[in-house]
Amino acid sequence: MADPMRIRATVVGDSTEVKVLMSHEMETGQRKDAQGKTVPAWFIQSVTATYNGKTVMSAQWGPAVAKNPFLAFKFKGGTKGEKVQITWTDNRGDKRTDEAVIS
Amino acid sequence: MQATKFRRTGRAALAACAAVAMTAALAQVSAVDEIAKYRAALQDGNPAELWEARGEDLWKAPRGPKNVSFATCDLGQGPGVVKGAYAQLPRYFTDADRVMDLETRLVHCMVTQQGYSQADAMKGPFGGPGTKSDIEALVAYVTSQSRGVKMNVPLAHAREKEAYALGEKMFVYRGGTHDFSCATCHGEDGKRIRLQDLPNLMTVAGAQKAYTTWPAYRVSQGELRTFQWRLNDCFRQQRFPELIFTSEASIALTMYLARNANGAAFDAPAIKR
Amino acid sequence: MRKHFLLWGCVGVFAAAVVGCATAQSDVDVSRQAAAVLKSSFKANGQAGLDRLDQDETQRLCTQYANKPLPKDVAEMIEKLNTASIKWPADGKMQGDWKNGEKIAQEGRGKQYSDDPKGPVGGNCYACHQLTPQEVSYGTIGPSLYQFAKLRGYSDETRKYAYGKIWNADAYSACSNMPRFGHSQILTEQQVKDLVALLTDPDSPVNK
Amino acid sequence: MNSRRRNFLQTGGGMTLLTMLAATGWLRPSDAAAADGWNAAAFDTKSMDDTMKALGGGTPVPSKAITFVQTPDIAENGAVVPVGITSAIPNTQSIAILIEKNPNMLAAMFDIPAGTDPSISTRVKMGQSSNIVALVKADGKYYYAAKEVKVTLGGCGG
Repeated sequence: MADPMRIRATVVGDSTEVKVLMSHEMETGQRKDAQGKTVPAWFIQSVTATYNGKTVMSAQWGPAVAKNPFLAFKFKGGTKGEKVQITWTDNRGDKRTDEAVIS
Repeated sequence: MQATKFRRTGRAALAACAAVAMTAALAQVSAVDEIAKYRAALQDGNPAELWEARGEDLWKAPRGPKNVSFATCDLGQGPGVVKGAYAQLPRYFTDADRVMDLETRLVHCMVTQQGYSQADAMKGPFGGPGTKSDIEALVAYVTSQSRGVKMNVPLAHAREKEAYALGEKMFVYRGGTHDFSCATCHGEDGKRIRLQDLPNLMTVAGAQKAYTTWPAYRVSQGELRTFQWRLNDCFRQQRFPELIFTSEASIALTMYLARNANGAAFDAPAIKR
Repeated sequence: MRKHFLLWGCVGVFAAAVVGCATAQSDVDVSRQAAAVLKSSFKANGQAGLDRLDQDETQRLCTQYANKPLPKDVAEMIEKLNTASIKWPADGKMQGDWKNGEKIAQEGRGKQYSDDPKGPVGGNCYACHQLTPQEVSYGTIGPSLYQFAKLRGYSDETRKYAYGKIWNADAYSACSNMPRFGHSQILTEQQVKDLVALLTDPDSPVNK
Repeated sequence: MNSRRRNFLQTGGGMTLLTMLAATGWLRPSDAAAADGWNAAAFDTKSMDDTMKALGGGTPVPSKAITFVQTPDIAENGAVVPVGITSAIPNTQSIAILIEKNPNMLAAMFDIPAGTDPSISTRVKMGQSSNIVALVKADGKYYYAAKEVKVTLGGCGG
């Protein structure tokens, strides 16, 4: 089970700024371990952010996104006290959803 | 032959060299500036937070054969008190009759309260690709609770003084194939290794700057690294054998450097290259 | 002059002993204890055995005087000791291939417990020195060596100095921060020659 | 990877594409179920042309309305390179980050729904110094801007 994300959602003017940290190895599939064996690719492929059931950001990633990925974006609107929900899915089919209250 | 050729083209070469030297100097200045920008860009969104969150869960959860949490673990400020504890470590603990740094104290609590064997408690002090270290996560959480707190490491007990004096000596101990001591890299102001600035840890200012910014998320490794790890990896690069986790030397050196950092506000977990 | 210095040194040690309270350990005792604690705090790993903590005479003296001025006679003794250890090339040729030298200067691996004992061993010169102007990622623990021979002259003396200094830096400057690459068998004779070439070959980018 | 094969992959239908990727060992069969709609072909391209083909787009045109923010000229470590991209092109639909000299060029693609700022910030890996290309799709057309980022060696090298 993957570790929870750290999500910060803050109202800035008329928008909500979202910053996310995800716990993930993001293995490229090109690295070799100490025994010289290639470590298989293992990386987040899709990220979706929703607010009030509406998608406010969706992304497709390859293994070139850095380990323990960081993502920041902004969407119009967003009310303090309401929630932003983020889901990622990796190439092994692992999935993780977390949410944060807008402050 | 080469010398003649050199003399003939001497004037042109000289001009070219001057130009190259200037370009190199300019490149150097802008390289340092740009790397400062790179570091600044990383500040926003430090993955160390992921370790802090996991560490907080580990701190609060019942664990070990006795199924108890760290709520009874005294880091020096009373059972279960985490706030500001790291800023006053290492210190002498009466119950253990020795000077302990944070890691040593955590291991002590895991053994005496949670019922782990010494060997199990000492397992995996440092994480790697695919292997997570509980100790590192706990250290991330505990240290994060001293953010903004002024370093105030005690030097009252005779054993604390002894550890400090030993650490001071170890810092200049030369050995290994390369004759390195800690002071080789960290004993002068304003030096760099490759492009990395080297703090002079023998000065208060240098120790403050360095000690208060560990643990740190190392972007080169994608791992949170503790001060224990920092010492361990310095010795590896000094071509010494491997520093034993929670050993007396590692505590003494930590004591020397932490005490020298007294007065500065603790500012970690940080993020470094 | 030297006697004078020693005299003051003795007074200093004496004063420290008197000022410190009766139970305080002497400086020498603390040093001895520190060395003993160090030895119990490490474990052998790979090619780095515990013997790496055993100091030779040079390391011992440089540790002893780390926090105080190095007395002139001690410095001379260290330099003499290390000068005697320099192994000059049998064929008299000091200068190898600067291109290999550049690779050795860039290579940071070797002798660490994490390194493959059969893997490359470098000088890691760029960690501490500026060399070619093309490499902007260089350290400043040692002086810049850019235009090393261009400034000193493309002479036998320059090559001999470079060779000797790389082989054993303590022969020229007691308690140098620089490893004794030849003496401590970090680099081979050929590698030292290649580094000499990097510094002294007129074609080397160091001298451009 | 040649473009003929790329075309084949594109037109070959889902099954064929996945089977072929599995055959190259790049994607294990179990990966197929991973993320819905993940554009496997686009993430396996080695050139700008191939990427454009995989995305089903034409030739992108350079645009000064695409800017890099918080993207340094020099990265101390290629393992983590901050990249921020802002598009001032009206009706920006998506922003992609491409790294010219990486083994596979495409690093990430972001869809920008209406109401979301055409501005994203993330961190990528770079194997070596390279151009970073910001590819923007707006009103169905593609635009780009590029920025060179140098990757330095760090530390003791060991």
